[in-house]
This record gives sequence, C-alpha cells and structure tokens, in this order.
Amino acid sequence: MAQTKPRGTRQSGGKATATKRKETAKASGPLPGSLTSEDLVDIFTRMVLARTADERIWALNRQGKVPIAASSQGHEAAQLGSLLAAEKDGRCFLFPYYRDLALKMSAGLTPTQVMKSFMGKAGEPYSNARQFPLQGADLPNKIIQISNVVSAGLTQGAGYALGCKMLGDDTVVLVYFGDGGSSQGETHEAMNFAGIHHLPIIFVCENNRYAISVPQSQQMAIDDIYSRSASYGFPGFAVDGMDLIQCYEATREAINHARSEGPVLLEMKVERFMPHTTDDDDRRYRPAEEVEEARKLDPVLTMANLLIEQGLLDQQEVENIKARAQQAINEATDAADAADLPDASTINDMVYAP
Amino acid sequence: MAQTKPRGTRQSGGKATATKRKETAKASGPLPGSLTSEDLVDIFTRMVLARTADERIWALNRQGKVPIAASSQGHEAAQLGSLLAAEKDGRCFLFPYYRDLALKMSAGLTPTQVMKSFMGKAGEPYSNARQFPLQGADLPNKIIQISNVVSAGLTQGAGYALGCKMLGDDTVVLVYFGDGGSSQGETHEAMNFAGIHHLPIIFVCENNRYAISVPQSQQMAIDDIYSRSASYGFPGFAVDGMDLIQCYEATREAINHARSEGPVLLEMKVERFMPHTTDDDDRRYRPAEEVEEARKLDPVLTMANLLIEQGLLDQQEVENIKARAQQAINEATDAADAADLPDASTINDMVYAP
Amino acid sequence: MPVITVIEAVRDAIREEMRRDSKVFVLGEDVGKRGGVFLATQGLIDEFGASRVMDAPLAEASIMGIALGAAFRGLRPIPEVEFADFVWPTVNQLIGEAARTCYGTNGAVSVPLVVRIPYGGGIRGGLFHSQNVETHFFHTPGLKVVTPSTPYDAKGLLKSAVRDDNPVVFLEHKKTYRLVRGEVPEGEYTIPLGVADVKRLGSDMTIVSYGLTLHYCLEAAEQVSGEGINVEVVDLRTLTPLDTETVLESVKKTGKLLIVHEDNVTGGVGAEIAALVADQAFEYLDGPVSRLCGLDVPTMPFALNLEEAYMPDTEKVVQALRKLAAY
Amino acid sequence: MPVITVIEAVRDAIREEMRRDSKVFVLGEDVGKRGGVFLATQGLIDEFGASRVMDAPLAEASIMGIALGAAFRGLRPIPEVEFADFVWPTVNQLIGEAARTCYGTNGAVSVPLVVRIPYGGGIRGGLFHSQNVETHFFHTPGLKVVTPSTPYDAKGLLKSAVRDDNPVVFLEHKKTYRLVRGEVPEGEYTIPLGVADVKRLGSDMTIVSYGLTLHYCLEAAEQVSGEGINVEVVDLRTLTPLDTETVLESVKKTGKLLIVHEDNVTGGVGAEIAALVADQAFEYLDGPVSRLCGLDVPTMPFALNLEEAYMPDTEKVVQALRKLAAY
Ligand SMILES: Cc1ncc(C[n+]2csc(CCOP(=O)(O)OP(=O)(O)O)c2C)c(N)n1
Ligand SMILES: Cc1ncc(C[n+]2csc(CCOP(=O)(O)OP(=O)(O)O)c2C)c(N)n1
Ligand SMILES: [Mg+2]
Ligand SMILES: [Mg+2]
Repeated sequence: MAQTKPRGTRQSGGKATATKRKETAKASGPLPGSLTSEDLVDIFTRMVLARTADERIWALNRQGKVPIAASSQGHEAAQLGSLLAAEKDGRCFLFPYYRDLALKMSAGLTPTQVMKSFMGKAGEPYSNARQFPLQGADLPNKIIQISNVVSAGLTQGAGYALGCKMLGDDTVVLVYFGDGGSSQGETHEAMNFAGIHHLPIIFVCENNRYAISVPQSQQMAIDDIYSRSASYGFPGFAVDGMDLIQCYEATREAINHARSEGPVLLEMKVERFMPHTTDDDDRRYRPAEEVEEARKLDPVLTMANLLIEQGLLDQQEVENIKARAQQAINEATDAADAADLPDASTINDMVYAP
Repeated sequence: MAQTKPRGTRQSGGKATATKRKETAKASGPLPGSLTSEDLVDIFTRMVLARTADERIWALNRQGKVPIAASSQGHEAAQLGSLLAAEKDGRCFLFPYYRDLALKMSAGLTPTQVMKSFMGKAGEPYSNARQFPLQGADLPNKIIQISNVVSAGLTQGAGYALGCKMLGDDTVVLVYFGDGGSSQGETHEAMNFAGIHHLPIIFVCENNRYAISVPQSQQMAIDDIYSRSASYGFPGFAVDGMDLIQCYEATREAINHARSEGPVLLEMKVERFMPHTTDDDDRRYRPAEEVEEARKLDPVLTMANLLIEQGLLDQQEVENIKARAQQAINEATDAADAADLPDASTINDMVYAP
Repeated sequence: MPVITVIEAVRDAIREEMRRDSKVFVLGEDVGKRGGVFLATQGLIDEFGASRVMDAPLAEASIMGIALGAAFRGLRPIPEVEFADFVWPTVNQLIGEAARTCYGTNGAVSVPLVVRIPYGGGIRGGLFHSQNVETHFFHTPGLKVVTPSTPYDAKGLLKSAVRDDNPVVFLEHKKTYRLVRGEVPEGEYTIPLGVADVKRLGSDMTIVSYGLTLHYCLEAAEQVSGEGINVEVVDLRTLTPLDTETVLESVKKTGKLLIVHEDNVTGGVGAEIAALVADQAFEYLDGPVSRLCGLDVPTMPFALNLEEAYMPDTEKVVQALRKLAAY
Repeated sequence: MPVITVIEAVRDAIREEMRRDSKVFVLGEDVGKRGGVFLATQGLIDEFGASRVMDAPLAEASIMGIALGAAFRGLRPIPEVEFADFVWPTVNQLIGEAARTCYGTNGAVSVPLVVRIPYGGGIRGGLFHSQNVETHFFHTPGLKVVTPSTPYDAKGLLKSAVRDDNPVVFLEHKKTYRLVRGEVPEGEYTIPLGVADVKRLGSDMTIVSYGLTLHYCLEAAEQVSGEGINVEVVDLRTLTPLDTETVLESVKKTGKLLIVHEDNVTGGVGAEIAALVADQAFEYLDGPVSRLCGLDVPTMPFALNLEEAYMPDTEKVVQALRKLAAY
C-alpha cells in the first residue's frame, strides 16, 4: 500500500468492493498467507461467542436485567478482521466506539466479565460499572474508550499516536467510529492534525449507513467516506466490511503504512442487523426488507461457509462451536446475575487521581 | 460553471492561477462584458479609499488612538472583487470575517463611520462601539458578523442560507474565512450541511497562507483548500486573489451556481502585507523578503495599471483619486476623534431583546 | 382536564406553535421519522414535512450554528440536543455567539430560538447520559433558562419560550418525561418566563427546587407535615429570568431555607439562591442556608446502587428538613 | 529577590518544568516561533525544539483532545487556549471527557495536563477577548482550577499544576501579565494547589477575591484603613480545590464578608463562597454577605467608558467596604 497514491487506486478499489458487496455470503478467497487455519478457526470461534453474547444481552434487556445495549451484529467481520490484524501485529493500541462489542470482548475479556458489564455488576472490567457496559478502559488489552460521545475518541487517538511518536515507540493506533461520527467537527480536526504530523494512526469507519435513524443521504452529500482522506493528504480506501478476510488484509496493510508513512482512513461498509440500541425501534425508519437482505450477508454464516469450503471445519464442528458458546454464555449469565453490585461507598472515589 | 465537474477543470484552474500568480502586477484582461468602465473606476476608487483608511488606522494605533486593528492590505482585490459581484447581483447577504475591512467599508459605510469604529466612538455602525471595530451587524448593507471567533460565522451563514431557502427568496449567502479557519470543526460541519441541502451559499476562503504565525504547512497537509469541496459533494476552485477581475468573475459564476444548484467553495490566494494585527510583530516568524515579494502584487498598483492600460484613467487621475481619499480620511479622522464615547448608562441595555 | 405526561405536553406545545407560526421549525438528530429518541417530535414530520422537521447530521455545533443563522433570517428554530451530555459542542454558538448577539449588535439582531435539551439522571444513563447542565447556561447573561417540572408548566413555558425573541435553553428532565403526569387544559394557554410557582404553601421553612427533585420535595413536605413541620415549596420553573421576589418573600416568611437540586452542589444554581438570601434576606434568617444537591462527582454512575447514592430523593429531603427544623 | 512580571513568571515555570521532565510539552496556536500571542512561550522553541513546542492548527477542540490522548500515553501536555473566549470548542474534551476520565475508568487512566488560558478584561478586548470563564470549570468535579494574582503565585502554582496528575485549568488574567510585578525567589519552589493566601490581615471584615480584582481589593483595604476600617483580604489562588477552611476562619473572625470578582455576579464563584458562609459560618455573620462582581451583561464592551462601567475597581470596592462597615 505504501506505493499507492493517496487516492487513485484506492478509490476504484472502494467502488469495486462497494459493488462486490451485494452478491452472496461468500468470503473472498484465496486466503492470505499470513493467516493460518488455526487463526481462522480461532477467530470464527470468537465471532460465534461474541454473537451469542450479543443475542443473550438483547434477551436479558427484554427481561429487565440489562438497562441498555448496542449490538455489534453485522459488524463482526469488520471488528474482528481488524482486531486480528492488530493482534498479529502486536504493537497496536485501540480506541473503539460503543458498537464494538465483538471487538472488545474478543480482545481478551471473559464471558463473565462481559455479562457483568451489561448488568452493571462489581468486577465490570472497563469502569467497575460506573459507566455504560464496556466503556472506560481495558488497559491489559490496550484499549481506551472514555465515553460514548460520538467522535470524542478521534482526537484522543491522534494524541495517543502523537505521544507514541514522541516517545519513539512504534505503536500504531486504531480509532473506530461510524458514518454518523464522520459528520462531527472533531473528526475533521483529528484527521487534519494526523495528516500534518504523519501520525501512526488508522481511522476505521464502520459505515452501516445509519446514524440511529438518519440515513447516509441525510448525513453527507457523498457515497464514500474514505474519499475524504484526500482532504488530509493521506490514503483512504473502502472494503467490504462483511468480509473478515478483506477487513483483515486491509487493516494489515494499513498498519504497515501507518507505521512507516502515516495515517490511513479505512472505511468498512457494514450492515447493522439490529435496531440502534435496545431502546430503539428501527421499524419507524427502516424497511424490514433492507434488514432481511443484509442478514443474507451475515458474517457468521460467511465465515462458517468459508471454513467448510476450505475444509478446515465440517458442519458438525461448526455446531459444536456454537453449542460451546451457548454453554459459556449460560454460565457467564448465571455468574453475572449472582454477582454483587459495586460497593456503594466508593461513590466519591477517583474523582481525582491520588 | 454549472456544467463543470466538482473537481476536474476547477482544480487545474486552481493550479493555473496558483502558478500565474508569481509574475507581475498585471491583471488578467480582457475585461468581462458584465463590467462597465464606470464599475472599474468606481471599485478602484473605493479600493484606494479603503487602503488609505487602513494605513491611517495603523498609524492611529501607534499614536494610541486605536486599540486594535486587523489590516486588509493585500486582500483588497479578493474582498472587492467578490463584493462587486455581490452588488451587481443585488440579492446577496454577507458574513465577512475580521480581516474584511475593505469589504465592510466599501459595502456602504462613510469614512467617518469607519474611523469612529476603530476609535470606539458613539455612532459606530456595527455595535455602537460595544465590539471590536466593524463587528456586529450592518443590516442596511446586508452584513452580519457577530464575532471574531474564527469560523463561528460559517454555520451561521449556512443557517441563514437555509432560512432564505425555506422562505423561498433567492438570496445567495457569501461567508468569508481564512486558511486558518479551514481547520475548525465547524467549517467541516457547515460545508457538510450545505452540501446535503444544496444551500445557496459560497464559502469564500481568503488564503494568505498564515494563521497569525502558523504557516499553511503546519495547518494542513494539502496545498489547495478548495479541493476539500469534494468531501461535501459540491464544486470548489481557486483564483488569484490578487487579481480583482478574476475574483469578480469567479464570484459571479459562483453566485449563479449557488442560486441554481448549491454551494461553492471559492479559494482566493492572497497575500497578507501587514502583521496579523496591530498587536503582532511578524518579524518573529516571517521573512521580510516574502512580504517584499508579495507587495509587488499590490492590488492597488495592479488595478491602477489596468485602468491606465485600458485607457480608463491617466496617471494624473489616479493621483487625484488618491488625494481625494487622503482628504476624506483626514476629515473622517478629525470627526471621529472629536466624537463622543457611547452613553455609559446604556451598559445594561440590550442583553435581551425587548 | 385531560391528564398527560411531560413528553406529551412538550409534543403538544411544539405542534401547536408550529401550527400557529409557519416560521417555527425543528432541527435535530433523529427528530424526523424516528420522532426523536424520546418521541418529543413523534408524528410532526407527517404533519409538517421534512423541511420543518429536519433530521440533522451528527454534528451538534452545526445544529446550533445553523439554528442561529436561520433565526437571523427571521425563522424561529427549535433545535434539539439529543442528550444534555452532548451539548458541549454547541456552547461556542450558544454561550459564545447566541448569548452575545443582541447585546453585541446593540439590538439590531436577535435570536428567537429555543434549544430543547433532555437532561438529568435517575434513568441508568451513567456518566454520559445523565448530566445536569443548567448551571452553565444560568451563568450566561443573554440566555434564558427554563426547567419545568410538570406537564402543565412544560407546555405553557415551552409555548412562551417559542414566542420569546431571545435564545432560550429549555431543559426537560428525562426522568419526568413519562413518570410525571398531570392535568393540562384543552385550550390555548401560556406561562410567562420568570415567574416561580409556590407549589405548596407553608410557614416553617422554605424549599427551593426545580425539575425532577421538585417532586421529591413535595413528597418529603407531605411526610414531615405529619410531624408538625409545615414546609413551603417553591418551584423556580425558570432559572433565568430568576424570580428572586418569590424566593425572598417565602424565606422572609419562613426564616429557613433548604435548596434542593440534582446538579452538583458546588457552584450550582443553589449557590446563587443561597447567596441571594444571605444578602437580601439576611435579617430574616433563623438558621443556616442548607443545600441538598448532587454530590461533587462528575455525575451519577451506571450501577443501580451508585446511581441511587448520587441522587437526591424523598428520604434524603426528609432528613434534611428534620435537621433544619431541629436547628 | 528579582522582581518580575506575571508573564515572565509563567514563562519561567514552563521552562523549568520542561527542563525537569522531558514528558512535558507545549501545544497551541502560535506557541512556536511567535512565542505565543502574549509571549508566554517566547524562546522555548529554541531550547526545546518544535516537537515539544508545537504550533497547532486553528482548532481548539483538537488541541484539547490531542492533549488528552498524549496524556493517556504518559506525556504531560501544557495545551494553550489563545484567549479564554475561544475555550468553548474545547469543553467537550475538557468538561465532558477529561474531568470524567479518572472517575470513569475507576482510576485506571488519569489526565496529567495543564491547560493554560489567558482570560479577563480591562484590556479593551471587547465581547470576545475579555471573557471570564472560571465558573464553568469551577462547577466541574474532576477538574482543578487555578487563578493566580501575582508572579510569585503564578510560578509556584503553575509548577505544582504541571506535576499534578489531574487536568488543571490554569487561568492567567491578561491584565496582570505586564501590569503586576513582584518578587520571585531565584531557586526552585512550588505552591500547593488548594491553599488560599491571606494577603492582608484584618479584623473588621473579610474580602474574598482572586485574580486581577485581588489587587483592587488590596488597594481599597489600604484606603479604608485610614478610616479605621480594618480589612482582611483572602486570595483564593485556587478555586478547585477550594480552601474553605481559610475562608470560614476569616469570616468567623471578622463577621462580615465582601466577595469581589470580575466574572458576572449571577451564578459566579462568589455565589458558592456566599453559600458556604451562609451555611457553615451562619452564627458568626454580623451582616449580609455582599458581592461586588461583574455586571450581568455578556462581558465588558469595547468602548473605554463602557469597559470601565463593567469592571470592578478600587473605588467601587471602597464604596462596598464603607457600606458594609456602616451596617
Ligand atoms: C456527540 C453525540 N451526539 C449524539 C449522540 C447520540 N447518539 C448515539 S449513537 C448515535 C448515532 C451514531 O451513528 P454512527 O456514528 O453511524 O454509529 P453507529 O451507531 O451507526 O454504529 C447518536 C446520534 C452521541 N452519543 N454523541
Ligand atoms: C476560535 C478562535 N481561535 C483563535 C483565535 C485567535 N486568532 C484570531 S485570528 C487567528 C488566525 C486566523 O488565521 P486565518 O483564518 O488564516 O485568517 P487571517 O487572519 O490569516 O486572515 C487566530 C488564531 C480566534 N479569533 N478564534
Ligand atoms: Mg452508522
Ligand atoms: Mg490566513
């Protein structure tokens, strides 16, 4: 990627993927050499676990046990493809956003930690239940997400990348945001600053074409968010965010570029399968058929097909993986349900650092 | 312009002018049919008057009579070329910025009003001396500039354009800002919104390559600000901001486009002849030769040469125009100096509209 | 009289004002087909169309700046900030520009807009969906600030706000939206900005409050009345203009004052009420001016018990009243 | 001891801290070759280079957000907001994010940054170059707020602020920059945050102030001392943490309190001081708690006489003291 022009090829690349999208639940082979079959089975297993947790959390909300949740269903290929590339690189730091459940969970949390998080119980890993689920910081897994204020993490990610550069380490920062986040002034400012100083940062846009109910056409007068990288003097491109392999490859290239040359804007065209959050009712603004169509591209399905095609798993093994996930989430749910609330006497602690 | 692609020709247009720039103090002939010789002599006369006032204000600052001033010296061709196009159109509303002295003065103020403004005297036309000189509103001349907060006027201008569209009038709004202003998040948000709703608005960027002391290279990773219009789905182009005729023509085209189709980003490449404000000392950060070079492109000189070439004025008439300007500014300065301060008992008035 | 909720009162007020004046329009995130995340604008797009019920891109600074510009042109925008927690990007336009427009143009330009802001906690919103932001606007001359507590007040005050030629920050407590029901007359009515409402008459001490906590204060006053403590409860309703007369009159009558609000105690609105009384009702005070307000932590955490630990509630008000009575 | 100005004290403090700790760096508009519009960073780029004295694009929100991110990584940024009037775009990061980072990560992440903000008027700044903004940060738990009035305090407090692991809003009054001179020791020293300074001992009444107006208070105290009015003057120095003890002790001793600040009176810092005293020193008060503060207009206008009409000054303080003494 280092050789390609900021715009040129990548824009056509973007268009290409944009059209390739609508076909089937097939993933793009051949597999990249940098991925072993173990990698693929493992990431699929994590994807299934995240999906199972996601579905359970939604159900628990309806039972009144989870106050609020944002689902990553439909975004898993994008989140886990980029996570896999970051893991393999081993020198990345992540600033995800509130929809990145699959990413945050798969980055190293136990199912019980995740369920505690959504139930607001003691031991919640990001903030000990002071914040919305999985919001705050998970430093062991090199993740910070202070808030769910849209795009607030972008300038912070740029600052973190600046800090890494100043200290001379070779970290690459990945910041995640949605199509809605692209409208925020801070998004412009973060990219502009990153471009000026050639920061080691990747702006990952999970574009599902909706900001809650507002469709992309009411958010911007363009089709491709990645093309805005031209305004900041660095490359941008789009990939099929429903295709984990594409997302992995693109992120891997982007990491190399970011470390050697500077920022990349990476748009992943994804689909939101669920309403915006458990508080939302998407029937008010979104045609049911659109969601049905989208579900045909379910990344879990796509990955399963790929693994079976490639002879890495058979149907039975796929079922076993799903069964084990159900089992794990059942146990985690019970454990979280039984867990204590945080100690109320800590309410005044940590307003200031000691 | 309506037929041209958002980028294509205009970008090359931008480059062309960017290169044409460095040559001489010659303006681009032939003259556009839409301009009469009276127009040209008149606008030149107003330019000379504004320049004379500008120089006097600076001198008065050194005498302690003017607390603060931002000079438009070097920006006059851009400001008056666009003003002339707006005047001839007759249906434009302007949101200038703090450097637009030549524009605000030439839009219809008397020299005395201007001098009162800089001395903070009663009768100041924009705010009755509650604000910095010529800041607030000059509704008789269809101008609003609430503040000198960089880029605060851009979303306001877009909102004003939206309002005009809602009320079904055919006003075109011109908002002015500098290269520094292009970095602000609100600039991105204003252009994005204008693009979505095809608002009748022109974003006029007076690019003098400095935000106080910060050179363009430390403000952005690109050369041409106009190219950012591509991020918002509308056309953008650059003109030689030292050439009044070019600025007039480009603005005229932009007005037609804005009224019929929507926003335009118009970058005028200008030169700042003076320090940022009377409080600044540009020797700290700017090579003296750069300013000398720039002054060879003085729009007052350029316009005079053009008018003489075209046989519209002779050298003597040019001198007479300058002499009359001196006379007018002398009288205005005396009048403003003798004028009262505003009535201090009004301090609590107009916090709220009645 | 029909009994409705606060959110219905807000919706009715917006609809009536949009019908009355074609210059009134709504701009915000998800206000269109979605009807707003709290359904404050539900159905309006069907009646008034997408040009008067306009979905905005996710960019609060521009929502406010565009509303300002439209107001300059003579429209009467009702921008919505989806949650108070997201108001910060707007303050450059709201505190910096809107509040200074009339003053800074010596009256030539005014800003007839109402920014609606759902605020406050007790709804498991955690640190970024619970914030109280009233103090920042209360401390900004040039803005008017409204904080209704009941459906009747919400409707009457919102209609007045829309007709006011100044920028009005209209703060709707999220927990009152569906929790608080009340009678609202069928016909047209308005409530003037700047007039507090004595929601309970009493003689022994005065409570000054507004918004959600006002209801806890009324419950607490009821409880202690059994103990022979006779409490007057003043609902400020609008913070700016502040009805200092009603507050001072009540305190001069009772001699004791308890101020209750959900916002952080330090530097909150309650501090100004206390300062006002300590200056202008000093001779009448029979006891220390007390405040029962939100803790000085950023805002209430997400966990149920932590949220409860932060929030003033009826029981806490009762304790404070007993303490003040015992003084 | 050498006598220097406030701006020199600020510059010395930054330079010394940058020499002491390579993680300290400056980020802001024109801080590089220009040395800052007030020359607070003059010469620093020559000593520390452009990577530690970094010119930022004209985008305050990003200046603050980038400072936060760098702080997360372990650096100790000193972002500068060129004028307080331009702080609004930063508050999403400063009030929304920075103030909640330590609390919202349960202590896992802290934000060791100092945002320097030249503020205040009396310098013909008009409506957009004169603003007082302290109250907004004073009302934000999670932030510390410093408002020095002298070169000695400015240097000692700024050095402490840089070493503090929390986000500190460091407010430098523009008019004090060159107007106020004072002795500053050669060697290393710091002044702890949260400790007020009794700048004048007295017995008849207490003045609480900070920043520029502190100097008017001292002059006024001197003037009325001739009339046998013996005034104690407390300089808060830091607004958060607030040194309530020193304030309460002084008022308990004198029995009378005048609060003076330049910021708008309604809902200002003075309101909290008054509320504190009306609650915790109630029994000791011999007179109404008075405030002499900025008028409730957006801020001081540009015209010389209008600016003077807004600003508290020595003469106005003298009048207020005489009034309070006569009570
Ligand atoms: C600054 C801000 N404004 C509004 C909101 C409320 N809100 C939460 S998510 C959201 C839509 C975000 O859409 P997008 O960025 O596309 O992400 P997606 O949810 O589609 O993944 C909105 C408006 C917010 N959290 N922050
Ligand atoms: C939001 C904001 N930040 C900082 C300033 C201080 N300031 C005034 S003008 C200026 C530079 C503006 O440069 P540019 O936009 O290029 O306009 P120019 O002065 O060059 O015409 C700065 C930083 C301001 N007025 N507003
Ligand atoms: Mg989206
Ligand atoms: Mg410039």
